[in-house]
Amino acid sequence: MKRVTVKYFAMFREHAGVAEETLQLEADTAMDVFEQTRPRHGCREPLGHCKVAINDRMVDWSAPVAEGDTVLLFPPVAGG
Amino acid sequence: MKRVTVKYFAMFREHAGVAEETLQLEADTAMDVFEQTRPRHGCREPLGHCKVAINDRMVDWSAPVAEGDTVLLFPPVAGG
Amino acid sequence: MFRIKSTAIDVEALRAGLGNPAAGALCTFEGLVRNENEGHDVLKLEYEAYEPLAVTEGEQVIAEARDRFGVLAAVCEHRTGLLEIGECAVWVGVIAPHRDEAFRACRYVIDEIKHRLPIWKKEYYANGDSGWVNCERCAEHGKHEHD
Amino acid sequence: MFRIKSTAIDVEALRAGLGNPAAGALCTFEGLVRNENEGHDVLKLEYEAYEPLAVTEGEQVIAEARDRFGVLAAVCEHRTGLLEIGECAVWVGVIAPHRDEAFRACRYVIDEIKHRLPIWKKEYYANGDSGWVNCERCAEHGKHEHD
Repeated sequence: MKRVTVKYFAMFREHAGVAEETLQLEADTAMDVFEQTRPRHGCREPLGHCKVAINDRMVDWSAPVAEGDTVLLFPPVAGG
Repeated sequence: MKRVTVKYFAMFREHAGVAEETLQLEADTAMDVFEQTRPRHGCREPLGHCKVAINDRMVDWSAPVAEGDTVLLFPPVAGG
Repeated sequence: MFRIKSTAIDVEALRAGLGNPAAGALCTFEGLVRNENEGHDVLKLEYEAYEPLAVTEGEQVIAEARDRFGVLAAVCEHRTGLLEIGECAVWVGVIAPHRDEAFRACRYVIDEIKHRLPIWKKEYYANGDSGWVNCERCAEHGKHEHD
Repeated sequence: MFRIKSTAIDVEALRAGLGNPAAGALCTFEGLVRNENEGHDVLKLEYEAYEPLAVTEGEQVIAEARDRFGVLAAVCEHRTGLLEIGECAVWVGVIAPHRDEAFRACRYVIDEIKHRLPIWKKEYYANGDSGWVNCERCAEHGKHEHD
Protein backbone atom coordinates (compact mmCIF):
# COMPACT_ATOMS: atom_id res chain seq x y z
CA MET A 1 0.00 0.00 0.00
CA LYS A 2 1.13 3.50 -0.84
CA ARG A 3 0.05 6.84 0.54
CA VAL A 4 -0.97 8.92 -2.51
CA THR A 5 -2.53 12.38 -2.67
CA VAL A 6 -5.09 12.54 -5.48
CA LYS A 7 -6.30 15.86 -6.93
CA TYR A 8 -9.57 16.07 -8.86
CA PHE A 9 -10.44 18.77 -11.38
CA ALA A 10 -13.61 20.18 -12.94
CA MET A 11 -16.29 17.45 -13.26
CA PHE A 12 -14.12 15.00 -11.29
CA ARG A 13 -13.92 17.43 -8.36
CA GLU A 14 -17.67 18.03 -8.45
CA HIS A 15 -18.32 14.29 -8.44
CA ALA A 16 -15.88 13.57 -5.62
CA GLY A 17 -17.07 16.53 -3.59
CA VAL A 18 -13.47 17.37 -2.67
CA ALA A 19 -10.57 18.93 -4.60
CA GLU A 20 -8.05 16.51 -3.16
CA GLU A 21 -7.66 13.65 -0.70
CA THR A 22 -4.90 11.41 0.56
CA LEU A 23 -5.55 7.72 0.08
CA GLN A 24 -3.85 4.38 0.78
CA LEU A 25 -3.79 2.60 -2.59
CA GLU A 26 -2.42 -0.64 -4.03
CA ALA A 27 -1.18 1.24 -7.11
CA ASP A 28 1.91 0.77 -9.27
CA THR A 29 1.02 3.17 -12.08
CA ALA A 30 -0.97 6.33 -12.75
CA MET A 31 -3.56 4.12 -14.44
CA ASP A 32 -3.98 2.09 -11.27
CA VAL A 33 -4.72 5.29 -9.33
CA PHE A 34 -7.27 6.36 -11.94
CA GLU A 35 -9.06 3.01 -11.95
CA GLN A 36 -9.10 2.59 -8.18
CA THR A 37 -10.55 6.08 -7.69
CA ARG A 38 -13.30 5.68 -10.33
CA PRO A 39 -16.04 5.66 -7.69
CA ARG A 40 -14.67 9.01 -6.46
CA HIS A 41 -14.17 10.90 -9.76
CA GLY A 42 -17.01 9.06 -11.49
CA CYS A 43 -15.42 9.14 -14.95
CA ARG A 44 -17.52 7.51 -17.66
CA GLU A 45 -15.05 8.30 -20.41
CA PRO A 46 -12.38 5.99 -21.82
CA LEU A 47 -9.09 6.48 -20.05
CA GLY A 48 -7.53 7.85 -23.24
CA HIS A 49 -9.75 10.94 -23.09
CA CYS A 50 -8.35 11.92 -19.72
CA LYS A 51 -4.87 13.09 -18.73
CA VAL A 52 -2.74 12.60 -15.68
CA ALA A 53 0.16 14.38 -13.98
CA ILE A 54 2.38 13.28 -11.12
CA ASN A 55 3.88 16.00 -8.94
CA ASP A 56 2.96 18.65 -11.52
CA ARG A 57 4.48 16.85 -14.50
CA MET A 58 2.30 15.44 -17.27
CA VAL A 59 2.97 11.70 -17.58
CA ASP A 60 1.76 8.65 -19.45
CA TRP A 61 -0.76 6.36 -17.79
CA SER A 62 1.99 3.77 -17.38
CA ALA A 63 4.14 6.11 -15.25
CA PRO A 64 5.09 4.60 -11.87
CA VAL A 65 3.60 6.00 -8.67
CA ALA A 66 5.76 6.27 -5.55
CA GLU A 67 4.93 6.66 -1.89
CA GLY A 68 3.97 10.26 -1.16
CA ASP A 69 3.30 11.23 -4.79
CA THR A 70 0.57 13.67 -5.77
CA VAL A 71 -1.46 12.37 -8.70
CA LEU A 72 -3.56 14.90 -10.63
CA LEU A 73 -6.52 13.47 -12.54
CA PHE A 74 -7.70 15.64 -15.42
CA PRO A 75 -11.04 15.01 -17.12
CA PRO A 76 -11.26 15.56 -20.89
CA VAL A 77 -10.02 19.08 -21.53
CA ALA A 78 -11.99 21.71 -23.40
CA GLY A 79 -10.13 24.99 -23.52
CA GLY A 80 -10.61 27.76 -26.04
CA MET B 1 -10.13 50.36 -87.77
CA LYS B 2 -11.80 51.09 -84.45
CA ARG B 3 -11.51 54.02 -82.11
CA VAL B 4 -10.58 52.54 -78.70
CA THR B 5 -9.68 54.32 -75.48
CA VAL B 6 -6.91 52.43 -73.67
CA LYS B 7 -6.21 52.96 -69.96
CA TYR B 8 -2.84 52.00 -68.46
CA PHE B 9 -2.22 51.24 -64.81
CA ALA B 10 0.78 51.14 -62.49
CA MET B 11 3.94 50.08 -64.38
CA PHE B 12 2.06 50.25 -67.70
CA ARG B 13 1.12 53.87 -67.06
CA GLU B 14 4.67 54.76 -66.09
CA HIS B 15 6.01 53.14 -69.26
CA ALA B 16 3.44 54.77 -71.53
CA GLY B 17 3.84 58.14 -69.85
CA VAL B 18 0.07 58.66 -69.98
CA ALA B 19 -2.84 57.19 -68.00
CA GLU B 20 -5.02 56.85 -71.09
CA GLU B 21 -5.11 57.57 -74.76
CA THR B 22 -7.53 57.10 -77.63
CA LEU B 23 -6.16 55.07 -80.53
CA GLN B 24 -7.26 53.80 -83.93
CA LEU B 25 -6.63 50.03 -83.83
CA GLU B 26 -7.22 47.02 -86.06
CA ALA B 27 -8.43 45.00 -83.06
CA ASP B 28 -11.14 42.37 -82.74
CA THR B 29 -10.41 41.22 -79.16
CA ALA B 30 -8.98 42.50 -75.90
CA MET B 31 -5.86 40.48 -76.67
CA ASP B 32 -5.41 42.34 -79.95
CA VAL B 33 -5.50 45.64 -78.06
CA PHE B 34 -2.92 44.36 -75.58
CA GLU B 35 -0.54 43.12 -78.26
CA GLN B 36 -0.85 46.19 -80.47
CA THR B 37 -0.13 48.50 -77.56
CA ARG B 38 2.92 46.55 -76.31
CA PRO B 39 5.30 49.35 -77.32
CA ARG B 40 3.19 51.70 -75.20
CA HIS B 41 2.72 49.63 -71.97
CA GLY B 42 6.03 47.80 -72.40
CA CYS B 43 4.82 44.57 -70.80
CA ARG B 44 7.48 41.87 -70.64
CA GLU B 45 5.20 39.39 -68.89
CA PRO B 46 3.18 36.59 -70.48
CA LEU B 47 -0.34 37.75 -71.29
CA GLY B 48 -1.76 35.34 -68.70
CA HIS B 49 -0.18 37.33 -65.87
CA CYS B 50 -2.09 40.45 -66.84
CA LYS B 51 -5.81 41.22 -66.70
CA VAL B 52 -8.15 43.21 -68.86
CA ALA B 53 -11.46 45.00 -68.49
CA ILE B 54 -13.73 46.54 -71.09
CA ASN B 55 -15.93 49.43 -69.99
CA ASP B 56 -15.25 48.62 -66.33
CA ARG B 57 -16.08 44.92 -66.59
CA MET B 58 -13.40 42.26 -66.15
CA VAL B 59 -13.33 40.12 -69.32
CA ASP B 60 -11.37 37.30 -70.91
CA TRP B 61 -8.66 38.13 -73.41
CA SER B 62 -10.90 36.75 -76.16
CA ALA B 63 -13.66 39.30 -75.42
CA PRO B 64 -14.68 41.34 -78.49
CA VAL B 65 -13.83 45.04 -78.70
CA ALA B 66 -16.31 47.46 -80.26
CA GLU B 67 -15.96 50.95 -81.64
CA GLY B 68 -15.78 53.43 -78.77
CA ASP B 69 -14.94 50.87 -76.07
CA THR B 70 -12.63 51.69 -73.19
CA VAL B 71 -10.08 48.90 -72.63
CA LEU B 72 -8.30 48.81 -69.26
CA LEU B 73 -4.93 47.04 -69.24
CA PHE B 74 -3.88 45.78 -65.81
CA PRO B 75 -0.32 44.63 -65.14
CA PRO B 76 0.20 41.67 -62.79
CA VAL B 77 -1.62 42.53 -59.58
CA ALA B 78 0.02 42.52 -56.15
CA GLY B 79 -2.40 43.58 -53.47
CA GLY B 80 -2.13 42.77 -49.81
CA MET C 1 4.37 33.99 -24.49
CA PHE C 2 1.44 32.17 -22.94
CA ARG C 3 -0.62 33.53 -20.07
CA ILE C 4 -3.71 32.58 -18.07
CA LYS C 5 -5.87 35.57 -17.14
CA SER C 6 -8.73 35.86 -14.67
CA THR C 7 -9.68 39.31 -16.02
CA ALA C 8 -10.62 40.55 -19.48
CA ILE C 9 -8.13 39.91 -22.28
CA ASP C 10 -6.86 43.21 -23.68
CA VAL C 11 -6.84 42.44 -27.39
CA GLU C 12 -5.51 45.83 -28.42
CA ALA C 13 -2.57 45.65 -26.04
CA LEU C 14 -1.69 42.15 -27.23
CA ARG C 15 -1.78 43.21 -30.86
CA ALA C 16 0.31 46.33 -30.11
CA GLY C 17 2.88 44.10 -28.44
CA LEU C 18 3.44 42.24 -31.70
CA GLY C 19 4.96 45.17 -33.59
CA ASN C 20 8.03 44.11 -35.60
CA PRO C 21 9.42 45.80 -38.73
CA ALA C 22 10.16 42.40 -40.30
CA ALA C 23 6.54 41.24 -39.98
CA GLY C 24 4.52 41.17 -43.19
CA ALA C 25 1.64 39.16 -41.76
CA LEU C 26 -0.33 39.06 -38.53
CA CYS C 27 -2.87 36.28 -38.06
CA THR C 28 -5.04 36.34 -34.96
CA PHE C 29 -7.66 34.02 -33.56
CA GLU C 30 -10.19 34.82 -30.88
CA GLY C 31 -12.37 32.24 -29.21
CA LEU C 32 -15.60 34.01 -28.27
CA VAL C 33 -18.38 32.93 -25.95
CA ARG C 34 -21.36 32.19 -28.18
CA ASN C 35 -25.01 31.92 -27.25
CA GLU C 36 -25.56 28.34 -28.40
CA ASN C 37 -23.86 24.93 -28.20
CA GLU C 38 -25.24 21.71 -29.63
CA GLY C 39 -28.78 23.01 -29.56
CA HIS C 40 -28.67 24.50 -26.06
CA ASP C 41 -29.14 28.22 -25.37
CA VAL C 42 -26.05 29.24 -23.43
CA LEU C 43 -26.15 32.17 -20.98
CA LYS C 44 -22.54 32.20 -19.84
CA LEU C 45 -19.41 30.08 -19.53
CA GLU C 46 -17.04 29.29 -16.73
CA TYR C 47 -13.43 28.33 -17.44
CA GLU C 48 -11.30 26.47 -14.95
CA ALA C 49 -7.58 25.94 -15.46
CA TYR C 50 -4.91 24.15 -13.52
CA GLU C 51 -2.59 27.06 -13.97
CA PRO C 52 0.86 25.57 -13.22
CA LEU C 53 0.55 22.93 -15.92
CA ALA C 54 -1.57 25.01 -18.29
CA VAL C 55 1.20 27.61 -18.41
CA THR C 56 3.97 25.03 -18.84
CA GLU C 57 2.09 23.27 -21.63
CA GLY C 58 0.99 26.57 -23.21
CA GLU C 59 4.59 27.81 -23.37
CA GLN C 60 5.54 24.50 -24.92
CA VAL C 61 2.90 24.89 -27.64
CA ILE C 62 4.14 28.41 -28.41
CA ALA C 63 7.73 27.15 -28.67
CA GLU C 64 6.63 24.36 -31.01
CA ALA C 65 4.81 26.84 -33.24
CA ARG C 66 7.90 29.04 -33.49
CA ASP C 67 10.15 26.06 -34.27
CA ARG C 68 7.86 24.39 -36.80
CA PHE C 69 6.78 27.43 -38.76
CA GLY C 70 9.67 29.83 -38.22
CA VAL C 71 7.42 32.71 -37.21
CA LEU C 72 8.72 35.89 -35.59
CA ALA C 73 6.50 35.71 -32.51
CA ALA C 74 3.45 33.90 -31.18
CA VAL C 75 1.35 34.93 -28.21
CA CYS C 76 -1.64 33.39 -26.47
CA GLU C 77 -3.79 34.36 -23.52
CA HIS C 78 -6.57 32.21 -22.07
CA ARG C 79 -9.28 33.31 -19.68
CA THR C 80 -10.50 31.69 -16.50
CA GLY C 81 -13.63 32.50 -14.51
CA LEU C 82 -17.12 33.47 -15.61
CA LEU C 83 -17.53 34.88 -19.12
CA GLU C 84 -20.54 36.49 -20.75
CA ILE C 85 -21.72 35.99 -24.35
CA GLY C 86 -19.39 37.80 -26.74
CA GLU C 87 -16.41 37.87 -24.38
CA CYS C 88 -13.00 36.72 -25.55
CA ALA C 89 -12.07 33.38 -23.97
CA VAL C 90 -8.77 32.89 -25.76
CA TRP C 91 -6.61 35.04 -28.02
CA VAL C 92 -3.81 33.89 -30.32
CA GLY C 93 -1.63 36.21 -32.38
CA VAL C 94 1.23 35.26 -34.69
CA ILE C 95 3.51 37.48 -36.77
CA ALA C 96 5.66 36.22 -39.62
CA PRO C 97 7.32 37.59 -42.74
CA HIS C 98 4.66 35.90 -44.92
CA ARG C 99 1.05 34.90 -44.44
CA ASP C 100 1.27 31.16 -44.92
CA GLU C 101 3.41 30.61 -41.81
CA ALA C 102 1.31 33.08 -39.84
CA PHE C 103 -1.94 31.25 -40.63
CA ARG C 104 -0.51 27.78 -40.05
CA ALA C 105 1.19 28.68 -36.77
CA CYS C 106 -1.92 30.45 -35.47
CA ARG C 107 -4.06 27.44 -36.29
CA TYR C 108 -1.52 25.11 -34.71
CA VAL C 109 -1.48 27.08 -31.47
CA ILE C 110 -5.24 27.18 -31.00
CA ASP C 111 -5.67 23.50 -31.95
CA GLU C 112 -3.02 22.36 -29.50
CA ILE C 113 -4.14 24.73 -26.74
CA LYS C 114 -7.63 23.30 -26.97
CA HIS C 115 -6.51 19.69 -26.79
CA ARG C 116 -3.51 19.63 -24.49
CA LEU C 117 -3.96 22.21 -21.74
CA PRO C 118 -5.67 21.34 -18.45
CA ILE C 119 -8.53 23.77 -18.98
CA TRP C 120 -12.21 22.96 -18.61
CA LYS C 121 -15.36 24.77 -19.62
CA LYS C 122 -18.74 24.70 -17.94
CA GLU C 123 -21.79 25.99 -19.75
CA TYR C 124 -24.76 27.57 -18.01
CA TYR C 125 -27.98 27.12 -19.98
CA ALA C 126 -31.14 29.20 -20.32
CA ASN C 127 -33.17 26.34 -18.80
CA GLY C 128 -31.17 26.48 -15.55
CA ASP C 129 -29.00 23.44 -16.26
CA SER C 130 -25.26 23.52 -16.48
CA GLY C 131 -22.74 21.10 -17.90
CA TRP C 132 -19.05 20.51 -18.44
CA VAL C 133 -18.06 20.52 -22.09
CA ASN C 134 -16.07 17.55 -23.32
CA CYS C 135 -13.07 17.91 -25.53
CA GLU C 136 -13.65 17.98 -29.28
CA ARG C 137 -11.69 14.79 -29.88
CA CYS C 138 -13.90 12.97 -27.35
CA ALA C 139 -17.16 14.31 -28.73
CA GLU C 140 -18.12 11.07 -30.47
CA HIS C 141 -18.01 9.15 -27.19
CA GLY C 142 -19.71 11.34 -24.63
CA LYS C 143 -21.80 14.45 -24.55
CA HIS C 144 -22.39 16.89 -21.71
CA GLU C 145 -22.46 15.59 -18.20
CA HIS C 146 -25.37 17.51 -16.82
CA ASP C 147 -25.41 18.05 -13.07
CA MET D 1 -18.14 44.32 -46.80
CA PHE D 2 -15.11 45.33 -48.84
CA ARG D 3 -13.64 48.81 -48.86
CA ILE D 4 -10.67 50.68 -50.32
CA LYS D 5 -9.21 53.30 -47.96
CA SER D 6 -6.73 56.07 -48.62
CA THR D 7 -6.29 56.71 -44.88
CA ALA D 8 -5.23 54.44 -41.99
CA ILE D 9 -7.25 51.27 -41.45
CA ASP D 10 -8.96 51.40 -38.05
CA VAL D 11 -8.43 47.82 -36.88
CA GLU D 12 -10.23 48.28 -33.59
CA ALA D 13 -13.34 49.71 -35.24
CA LEU D 14 -13.42 46.88 -37.77
CA ARG D 15 -13.14 44.27 -35.05
CA ALA D 16 -15.82 45.99 -32.96
CA GLY D 17 -18.12 45.91 -35.98
CA LEU D 18 -17.96 42.10 -36.05
CA GLY D 19 -19.79 41.57 -32.75
CA ASN D 20 -22.37 38.76 -33.00
CA PRO D 21 -23.70 36.60 -30.15
CA ALA D 22 -23.64 33.50 -32.39
CA ALA D 23 -19.92 33.92 -33.15
CA GLY D 24 -17.58 31.48 -31.41
CA ALA D 25 -14.56 32.30 -33.54
CA LEU D 26 -12.97 35.39 -35.01
CA CYS D 27 -10.03 34.98 -37.36
CA THR D 28 -8.25 38.08 -38.59
CA PHE D 29 -5.42 38.68 -41.01
CA GLU D 30 -3.38 41.84 -41.35
CA GLY D 31 -0.96 42.46 -44.16
CA LEU D 32 1.77 44.71 -42.77
CA VAL D 33 4.45 46.72 -44.54
CA ARG D 34 7.74 45.02 -43.76
CA ASN D 35 11.25 46.37 -44.08
CA GLU D 36 12.56 43.80 -46.53
CA ASN D 37 11.53 42.06 -49.74
CA GLU D 38 13.60 39.56 -51.67
CA GLY D 39 16.83 40.87 -50.23
CA HIS D 40 16.07 44.58 -50.65
CA ASP D 41 15.77 47.01 -47.74
CA VAL D 42 12.36 48.60 -48.13
CA LEU D 43 11.65 52.12 -46.80
CA LYS D 44 7.98 52.44 -47.72
CA LEU D 45 5.29 51.14 -50.05
CA GLU D 46 2.82 52.76 -52.37
CA TYR D 47 -0.44 51.03 -53.24
CA GLU D 48 -2.44 51.92 -56.32
CA ALA D 49 -5.93 50.53 -56.91
CA TYR D 50 -8.41 50.87 -59.71
CA GLU D 51 -11.16 51.43 -57.24
CA PRO D 52 -14.34 50.76 -59.26
CA LEU D 53 -13.26 47.24 -60.18
CA ALA D 54 -11.32 46.55 -56.97
CA VAL D 55 -14.50 47.16 -54.98
CA THR D 56 -16.67 45.06 -57.30
CA GLU D 57 -14.22 42.16 -57.21
CA GLY D 58 -13.59 42.55 -53.49
CA GLU D 59 -17.32 42.34 -52.74
CA GLN D 60 -17.47 39.26 -54.94
CA VAL D 61 -14.66 37.58 -52.96
CA ILE D 62 -16.44 38.35 -49.68
CA ALA D 63 -19.68 36.87 -51.03
CA GLU D 64 -17.86 33.73 -52.17
CA ALA D 65 -16.29 33.31 -48.71
CA ARG D 66 -19.71 33.57 -47.06
CA ASP D 67 -21.25 31.08 -49.50
CA ARG D 68 -18.45 28.52 -49.43
CA PHE D 69 -17.72 28.45 -45.72
CA GLY D 70 -21.05 29.51 -44.22
CA VAL D 71 -19.50 32.14 -42.00
CA LEU D 72 -21.53 34.80 -40.19
CA ALA D 73 -19.67 37.78 -41.61
CA ALA D 74 -16.50 38.64 -43.50
CA VAL D 75 -14.96 42.07 -43.84
CA CYS D 76 -11.94 43.40 -45.71
CA GLU D 77 -10.34 46.80 -46.10
CA HIS D 78 -7.38 47.56 -48.36
CA ARG D 79 -5.19 50.66 -48.29
CA THR D 80 -4.03 52.86 -51.11
CA GLY D 81 -1.34 55.54 -51.05
CA LEU D 82 2.01 55.71 -49.29
CA LEU D 83 2.53 53.39 -46.31
CA GLU D 84 5.34 53.30 -43.79
CA ILE D 85 6.97 50.17 -42.32
CA GLY D 86 4.62 48.52 -39.83
CA GLU D 87 1.44 50.04 -41.27
CA CYS D 88 -1.55 47.86 -42.05
CA ALA D 89 -2.01 47.47 -45.82
CA VAL D 90 -4.96 45.08 -45.71
CA TRP D 91 -7.22 43.75 -42.96
CA VAL D 92 -9.50 40.71 -43.15
CA GLY D 93 -11.83 39.62 -40.36
CA VAL D 94 -14.19 36.64 -40.35
CA ILE D 95 -16.60 35.47 -37.65
CA ALA D 96 -18.17 32.02 -37.58
CA PRO D 97 -19.69 29.67 -35.03
CA HIS D 98 -16.54 27.49 -35.12
CA ARG D 99 -12.88 28.11 -35.83
CA ASP D 100 -12.37 25.89 -38.86
CA GLU D 101 -14.70 27.91 -41.10
CA ALA D 102 -13.31 31.17 -39.70
CA PHE D 103 -9.71 30.23 -40.54
CA ARG D 104 -10.53 28.84 -43.97
CA ALA D 105 -12.72 31.77 -45.01
CA CYS D 106 -10.15 34.30 -43.78
CA ARG D 107 -7.42 32.58 -45.75
CA TYR D 108 -9.65 32.39 -48.81
CA VAL D 109 -10.40 36.11 -48.71
CA ILE D 110 -6.79 37.25 -48.45
CA ASP D 111 -5.58 34.78 -51.11
CA GLU D 112 -8.23 35.86 -53.60
CA ILE D 113 -7.86 39.57 -52.78
CA LYS D 114 -4.16 39.36 -53.53
CA HIS D 115 -4.61 37.62 -56.85
CA ARG D 116 -7.77 39.02 -58.35
CA LEU D 117 -8.11 42.69 -57.45
CA PRO D 118 -6.63 45.44 -59.63
CA ILE D 119 -4.23 46.65 -56.95
CA TRP D 120 -0.52 47.26 -57.42
CA LYS D 121 2.33 47.83 -55.03
CA LYS D 122 5.47 49.88 -55.55
CA GLU D 123 8.40 49.47 -53.20
CA TYR D 124 10.83 52.26 -52.37
CA TYR D 125 14.26 50.95 -51.44
CA ALA D 126 17.01 52.20 -49.15
CA ASN D 127 19.36 52.56 -52.15
CA GLY D 128 17.02 55.07 -53.83
CA ASP D 129 15.55 52.63 -56.35
CA SER D 130 11.89 51.79 -56.57
CA GLY D 131 10.04 48.96 -58.21
CA TRP D 132 6.61 47.54 -58.88
CA VAL D 133 6.03 44.21 -57.19
CA ASN D 134 4.81 41.39 -59.38
CA CYS D 135 2.04 39.09 -58.32
CA GLU D 136 2.99 35.98 -56.35
CA ARG D 137 1.73 33.62 -59.03
CA CYS D 138 3.95 35.36 -61.59
CA ALA D 139 7.05 35.38 -59.39
CA GLU D 140 8.73 32.52 -61.22
CA HIS D 141 8.64 34.42 -64.53
CA GLY D 142 9.63 37.96 -63.71
CA LYS D 143 11.07 39.87 -60.80
CA HIS D 144 10.89 43.56 -60.03
CA GLU D 145 10.80 46.00 -62.85
CA HIS D 146 13.20 48.58 -61.56
CA ASP D 147 12.79 52.09 -62.90
